Amino acid sequence: MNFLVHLIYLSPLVAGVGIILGLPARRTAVTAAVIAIISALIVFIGYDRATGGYQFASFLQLVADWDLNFAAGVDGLSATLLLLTSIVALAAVWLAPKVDEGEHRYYACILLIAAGAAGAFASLDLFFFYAFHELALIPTFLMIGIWGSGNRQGAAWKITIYLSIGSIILLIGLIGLYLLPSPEQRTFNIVKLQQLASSGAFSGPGSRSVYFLLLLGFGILVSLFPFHTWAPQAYASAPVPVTMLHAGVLKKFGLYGLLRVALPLMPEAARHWAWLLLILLAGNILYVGLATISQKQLDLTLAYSSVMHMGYIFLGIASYNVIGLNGAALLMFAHGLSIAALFAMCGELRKQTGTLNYLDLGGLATNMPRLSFAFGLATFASIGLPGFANFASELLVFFGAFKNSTPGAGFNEFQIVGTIALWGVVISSVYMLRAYRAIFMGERQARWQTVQDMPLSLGWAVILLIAALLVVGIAPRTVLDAVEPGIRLFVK
Amino acid sequence: MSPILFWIFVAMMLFFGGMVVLNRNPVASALSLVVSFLALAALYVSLDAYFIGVIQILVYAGAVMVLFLFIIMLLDLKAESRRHVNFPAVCGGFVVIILFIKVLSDVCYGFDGGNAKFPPIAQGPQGDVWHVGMVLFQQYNVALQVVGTLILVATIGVVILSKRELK
Amino acid sequence: MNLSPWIILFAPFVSAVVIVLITERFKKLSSYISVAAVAISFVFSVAVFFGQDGTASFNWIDLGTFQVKIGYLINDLTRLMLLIVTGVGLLIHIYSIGYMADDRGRSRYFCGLSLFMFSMLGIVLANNFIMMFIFWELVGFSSYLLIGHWFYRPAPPAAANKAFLANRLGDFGFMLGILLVWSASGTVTFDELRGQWSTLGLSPGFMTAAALLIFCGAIGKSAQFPLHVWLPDAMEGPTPVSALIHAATMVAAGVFMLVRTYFLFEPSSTALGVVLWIGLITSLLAALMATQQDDIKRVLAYSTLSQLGLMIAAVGLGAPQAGMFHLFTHASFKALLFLGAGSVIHSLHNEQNIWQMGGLQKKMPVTFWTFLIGTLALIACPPFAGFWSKDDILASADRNIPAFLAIAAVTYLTAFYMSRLFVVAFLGQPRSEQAGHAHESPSVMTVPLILLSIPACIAGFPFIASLFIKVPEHEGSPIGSMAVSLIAFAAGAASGYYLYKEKTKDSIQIPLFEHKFYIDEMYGSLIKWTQDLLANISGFVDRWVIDGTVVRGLGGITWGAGFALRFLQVGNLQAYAFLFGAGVVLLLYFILFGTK
Amino acid sequence: MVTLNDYLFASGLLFAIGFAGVLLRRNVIIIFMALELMLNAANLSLIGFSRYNVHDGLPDYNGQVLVFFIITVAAAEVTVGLAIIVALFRAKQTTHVEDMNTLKF
Amino acid sequence: MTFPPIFFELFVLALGMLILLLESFSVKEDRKIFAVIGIIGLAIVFVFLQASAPGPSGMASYVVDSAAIFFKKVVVLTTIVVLIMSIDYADTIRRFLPGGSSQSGLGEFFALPVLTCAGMMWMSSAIDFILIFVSLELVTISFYVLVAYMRRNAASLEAGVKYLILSALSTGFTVYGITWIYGVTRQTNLIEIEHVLPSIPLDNQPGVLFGALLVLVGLGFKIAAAPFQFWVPDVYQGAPTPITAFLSVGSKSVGFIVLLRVVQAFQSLPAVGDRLITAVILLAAATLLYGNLAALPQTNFKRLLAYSSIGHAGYLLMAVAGIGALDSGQAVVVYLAAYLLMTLLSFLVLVIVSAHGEGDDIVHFNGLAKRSPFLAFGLLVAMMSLAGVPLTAGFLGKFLVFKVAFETRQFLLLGLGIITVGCGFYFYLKVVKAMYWQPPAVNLAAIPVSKLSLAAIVIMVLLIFVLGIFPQVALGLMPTG
Repeated sequence: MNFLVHLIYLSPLVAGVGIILGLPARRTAVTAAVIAIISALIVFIGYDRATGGYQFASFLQLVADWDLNFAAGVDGLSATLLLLTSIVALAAVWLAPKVDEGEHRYYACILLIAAGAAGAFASLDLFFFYAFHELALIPTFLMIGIWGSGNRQGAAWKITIYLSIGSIILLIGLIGLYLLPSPEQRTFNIVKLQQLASSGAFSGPGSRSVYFLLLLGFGILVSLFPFHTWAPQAYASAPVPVTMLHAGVLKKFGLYGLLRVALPLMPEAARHWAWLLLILLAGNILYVGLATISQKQLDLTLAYSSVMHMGYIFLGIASYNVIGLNGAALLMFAHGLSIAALFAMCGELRKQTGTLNYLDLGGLATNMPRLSFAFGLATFASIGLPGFANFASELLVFFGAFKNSTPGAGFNEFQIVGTIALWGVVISSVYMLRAYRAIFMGERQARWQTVQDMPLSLGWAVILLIAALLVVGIAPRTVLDAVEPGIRLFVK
Repeated sequence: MSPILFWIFVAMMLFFGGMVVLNRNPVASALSLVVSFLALAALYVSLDAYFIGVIQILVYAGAVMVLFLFIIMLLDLKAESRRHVNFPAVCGGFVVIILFIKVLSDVCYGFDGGNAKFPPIAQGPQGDVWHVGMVLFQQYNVALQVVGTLILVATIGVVILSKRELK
Repeated sequence: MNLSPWIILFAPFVSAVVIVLITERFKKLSSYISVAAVAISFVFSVAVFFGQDGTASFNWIDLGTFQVKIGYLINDLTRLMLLIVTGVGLLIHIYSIGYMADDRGRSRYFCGLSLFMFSMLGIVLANNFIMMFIFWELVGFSSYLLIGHWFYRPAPPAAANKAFLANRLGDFGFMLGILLVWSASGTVTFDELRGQWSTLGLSPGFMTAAALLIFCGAIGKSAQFPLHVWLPDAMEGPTPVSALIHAATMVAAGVFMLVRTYFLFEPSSTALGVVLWIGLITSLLAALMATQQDDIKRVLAYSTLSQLGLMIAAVGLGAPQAGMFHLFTHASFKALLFLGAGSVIHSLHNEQNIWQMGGLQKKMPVTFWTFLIGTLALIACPPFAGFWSKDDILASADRNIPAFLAIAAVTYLTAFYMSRLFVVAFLGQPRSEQAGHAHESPSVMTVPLILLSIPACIAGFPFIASLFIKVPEHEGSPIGSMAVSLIAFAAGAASGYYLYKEKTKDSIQIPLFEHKFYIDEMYGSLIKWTQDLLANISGFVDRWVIDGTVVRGLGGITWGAGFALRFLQVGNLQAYAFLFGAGVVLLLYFILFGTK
Repeated sequence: MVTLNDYLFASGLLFAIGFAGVLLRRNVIIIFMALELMLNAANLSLIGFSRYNVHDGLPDYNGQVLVFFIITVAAAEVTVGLAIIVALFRAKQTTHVEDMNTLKF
Repeated sequence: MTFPPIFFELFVLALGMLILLLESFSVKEDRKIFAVIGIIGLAIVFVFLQASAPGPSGMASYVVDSAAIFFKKVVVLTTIVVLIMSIDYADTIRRFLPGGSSQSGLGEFFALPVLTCAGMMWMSSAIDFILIFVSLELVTISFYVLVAYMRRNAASLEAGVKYLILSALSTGFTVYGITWIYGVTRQTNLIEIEHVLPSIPLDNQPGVLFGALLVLVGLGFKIAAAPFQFWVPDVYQGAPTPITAFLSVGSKSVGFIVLLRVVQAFQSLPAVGDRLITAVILLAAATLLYGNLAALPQTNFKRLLAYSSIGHAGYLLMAVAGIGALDSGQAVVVYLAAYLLMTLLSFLVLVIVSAHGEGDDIVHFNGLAKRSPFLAFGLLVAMMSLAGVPLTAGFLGKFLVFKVAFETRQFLLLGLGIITVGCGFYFYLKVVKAMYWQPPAVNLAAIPVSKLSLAAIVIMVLLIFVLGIFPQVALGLMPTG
């Protein structure tokens, strides 16, 4: 069964290469995505929640004296994220528009991005964990530059340089992490690393600075305030599939890294830096939230909102208890789906109307009932309406933040930030509702008479995403029961 | 060798070395270079390095200088017309050089035993040509082969670079 | 275990899902499905009403130390609410079939209704705070849907947003309160909390804070001052919606929640005081505003506000039962009034201005009479339902003179503006040609009116009411309070009648009331000067400072450095030689003499 | 009494003079001569050292061998170098360094 | 079967002479044959090198350790690729040579690299300053000739002169440095020096340090370390492109092996060794910054590669500075292997494109992805690897270098590394941008690629990925230590 895990990232990878070498683009891509999602589903369902731990694991030793392996395997968290990846990837490939020139390159790039994300989530080895993620960098650069919209070149440059710097910082941090234990203990194997952690190999004096590097590196990749400015422009002008994959999946890599590497290995350092993280994430929620309100265009609004919502996940991580961390994990999943759906439909709107400016649009629901219905669902999902996974996870995040307090006492920093985050829910409903109303409701301008409803291909993709959201939202245990044991392992 | 001679030769060497740099007429420079090298050869001899001294005279004064002069004639370079002197450059150059000399002197005079007398050497049966030859052909055989290659390459290079019409 | 609560809860949900997924295209079918669902819920509610107490739940989220439960809690309160919600709901569903007969979005509408019933019943059944909060939010969502039903008009979407945001504001406090309660007690289940809360030995300040934050939820949902502004605008929705959600059930949820969690307020007199005065202020303001409105539905809306204020005040007075009693009666007659108004508007082709009506007595008798009953019930005319419940509230305030006077004033004003409404809208001559051609509505609409007027008449009599609710028997002098309320009622009704008899236009002009004390305007500028300003500032900072200056600046500096460095590469051989030598010397100096 | 330091310092000065020539003269051929001066300066101190590092009554001949090689290499270098200069002169009619700055930045 | 190791050089030497002889006796054969002969011969040498194992050489000045063998392989490979390029470049050469026949001067152009290769091989085994000096000069002098080879091309000659003068200058410093080391230690053999050093009197430490620094300067010139790198951009731009590639890979790598040996030798005396390390760190910092920053505004691809080769010298120096760490040598080796692949690959593509295009500016690569996707992809891979994208060889190199730097606590260099890597992404992707974003220039004609070059490109692309994905292959190149 272990090959299934490899299938999840190898099928897009191989398909991507194959497409470059000249296989029929779309058919291959869809096939690969379907294979990936099926195997991801099997892995997710087949993951034995009772025993927990890493399953479907397989190791291929590469360098003995570094203990560097090509290792893949899943625990609940990565199984969830792999599922997310393959869902979004399928959706992205499915709704990819007709490309007149360089179709092969287009699909290959999508697949490579997906493969990069999946590989990073599936990998149990620090080296490849890092390597796979950065694999997606160049395809993103190419796609934004070639098929982007608006100021695409500027956006492509900014995201690429910014992320490359972020990841080099991260790389140095990881190297530091690798060098922390005594020479004979050093290993890239994440499983062994976590066993080492219990023996206190990472509690040395260096651990705090290493954790800081990791926090910085991962933070940049997740657009942690104030390192977030690469995100809005890039997401606004990237082609839809890229935005879906990047905002929905790839961005989660940083958070995944924190949950998988930084927190379990260096709990003491994590608690030590919690205050910093709290301040920054408050910036994400409050400051970026307000900035979102001031946006005048749908794509920018969505992009900013995706930056803002990272704040909640960081809050769950910062609170560092079972509730908060589970909330963070679940929210990664939920946000990935909802933002992907939103961007997908945003792209359709752009195609239909050529503008995303609130002043130009309005009353489109008359022409596009299906789109507006789906968009409404996604909107309310993203502002945390019960029934969608986002609500359950945000709920957990809040409770997690309030867990770190002495009963009946005054507010400590966690509760203050938690309150801010709670206010963020109001903020996000302000801008999302305004956006929805400005675009779909109210009087329809004459020039939108001819706008068509969304095509079926997009429809299916969106249904896939939203259905997943609803299922997990109504029955969160499907995910949480898988994630929880892994988290309980390192949270005392 | 008596210090007087030593200082004379040193003075010659340095003076004509300086002339090489200062003369605006290339021919004059070349000739002062020869003289400077002759003095240098004398210093070698003063250090009991007769073989090297001879080589010095043969190779430099003999071959290299002729080559230089020949080329100068060939291109018939006139005396360098007095162009505007780029003062910042010159000053900078001098600063660099002065500093370099400073470092050098510090190092030299810090050198342990540098002020002691040269240890005496016994006049063995063989001249130093013999000794040099032994070292050269035994220890540094490889180097010798390399130099051979080097000269081959140099020859080809010169042919390629200066032959008027390549076949 | 007892299945019926689950059936009550999920029947409407199923119908909503079915409508969305399958019958969206078949409008009639959808409506029937939805009605059927409510009917089922109603039947089972009756069954539950005669059943016994109970509670059960399952884990929605289970993280070992922390569980979120979905479950039901059945006691007298639940029973009563179930009956009100499903009963009124059923009638209004039926009514809607007629009212929305020729609306394109019928399926959407009924789907919304079912969703609302689901959420509302969820609130009623909830046995813990989190579950209540979940459905609390869902109720807000469905009301958003229904208010915005006519999305292609300019006004409804605005109203919908306003409603949702106001609720979100309330819920912010509500959730915060829940979190505080939980972080203090470690549980969110009502039963456990009722047992522990006062025994936890928490500081009074903390308990007050927690209670008031919880109360914020009620402020938002029950449209209390200062978040009352959304309710009048919500009248942009279809009239049955106004009747169901914004008169009978959803807005009452706040009161219900207060009663449900009364044990949180009991220990803190401060909290109760705040609750009381919020209620009274709302009630007074609303009543005053109502006197100057010309839109029939808005008048009703403001009266709803003030009645809700009374209920809240009742809780604040420490008489939750009285509050519930009024909620119970109010649900029936206010729904009746709205539906009556609805049938008027329906037959006058969406004419809502009362000054365009008049002379409807002959043309729509059923509507006329039922509306009269509703009015009498509302203005506390004995022996109609409203009289009894309002009197209970008044009576429970007999220790608190200011409150007592306030309530009396509200009673007077209510009588005044309702009689104004009734006189202007129904009596006299038709003042427009729609009013001229008005005709009675179809039976599917009139039957609910008749059915609703029955409880409006009789529900108040103690011997009937006590079947449903523990009617508080209050010591002190019921006679006194009764007298006051009678006087207030008589005075109000009389003045209203004589002032507006045979008038064609309003003879009194009080802009302050007409413009709702300019509260909307104030909020407008408040938002403009706080939120929007901050938003624009941070937007600007993000665009031009963080991104424009810092990020680009760093990039630019780097690039500039590179550009400058290139000029070392001047191409002149001697320059290179010089730099070379300089490099050598620097290196030598630094290493030989610089480092030790 | 003449000591090693005197030789070393003399050679150092010669080296400096050569370096000065490289920095100050514009004519490539002269610069090239100056470079020769630098090499010879090195030779001088080499010989000095080899004379100084006496073991069993003989100077250390490695130094002299190195000098031998340096001289040889220098000669070869000169030939090639002059050839290049000639070629350059043929192409651009100049041996001045200012005149060759087409490649820059 | 195995030869005495010295035979490899002799074989290569013989090969070079063979080509010369053929050249002088052949009448009208196509001279490109000679290049092919050279390639085949070198390939044979490579095979034997692969088979050969470290062992005693029987000579004091000449060593055969794994490093030596590795670097010999590197230079042989480089020479092979250079010859391949030269074939594509031959037409350009002819244009700038005064020749009666259309073949004139080609034979030598193919022969000289082979002879140079022999010199580099000697250099990579040399552990005696005399041998080092001589072989270094062999390499240098042949490069004088090669750089200035295109007599009719002023740029080539100018590059030649610049290289000539500056290189001679650096030689002067090197020799003077060797003098001082010899004077203090009485030795020219590195191993001896390592033994003697700890026992030298305190007063002489400045002397030996002085010498070591001057040698460092000379080597720094060869490996293009700032502030001795000024010749690099000009010479790279002026020289014939294959020679540029040869310079930037061949002479740099042998420079590094010598540097490693020297620095290693001086570690035996901490007082000197540590300061030497400090010097290396300074050079590394300057080089990193200069190479990567100055590359940002470049518009000429050849010059860009020049700056990038400076930048990479910086990363390599980082590794050298970490010589205290166990596997710094390994880091250098792996980095050089990666550097060899990606640099040669980019130069190969450059030669092909500029041979069929207008020139070697970045704009001339516009729309290459549409003109000939294969070349574009090759260059894309090269650029990714140069920028250090994971799963390519370049990343592995950077990873090792940073690891070594972190182990030896060089946080200054690591900090600079963050900046420079960012810059690297910028200017390498500028080329990618030109190829993939920009519309092609007027002529959309696909560029023909000779079988040989095609094979070379494919092999190198594959190798880049293999090294990147299976580090053990790269690490196997040279065992730790």
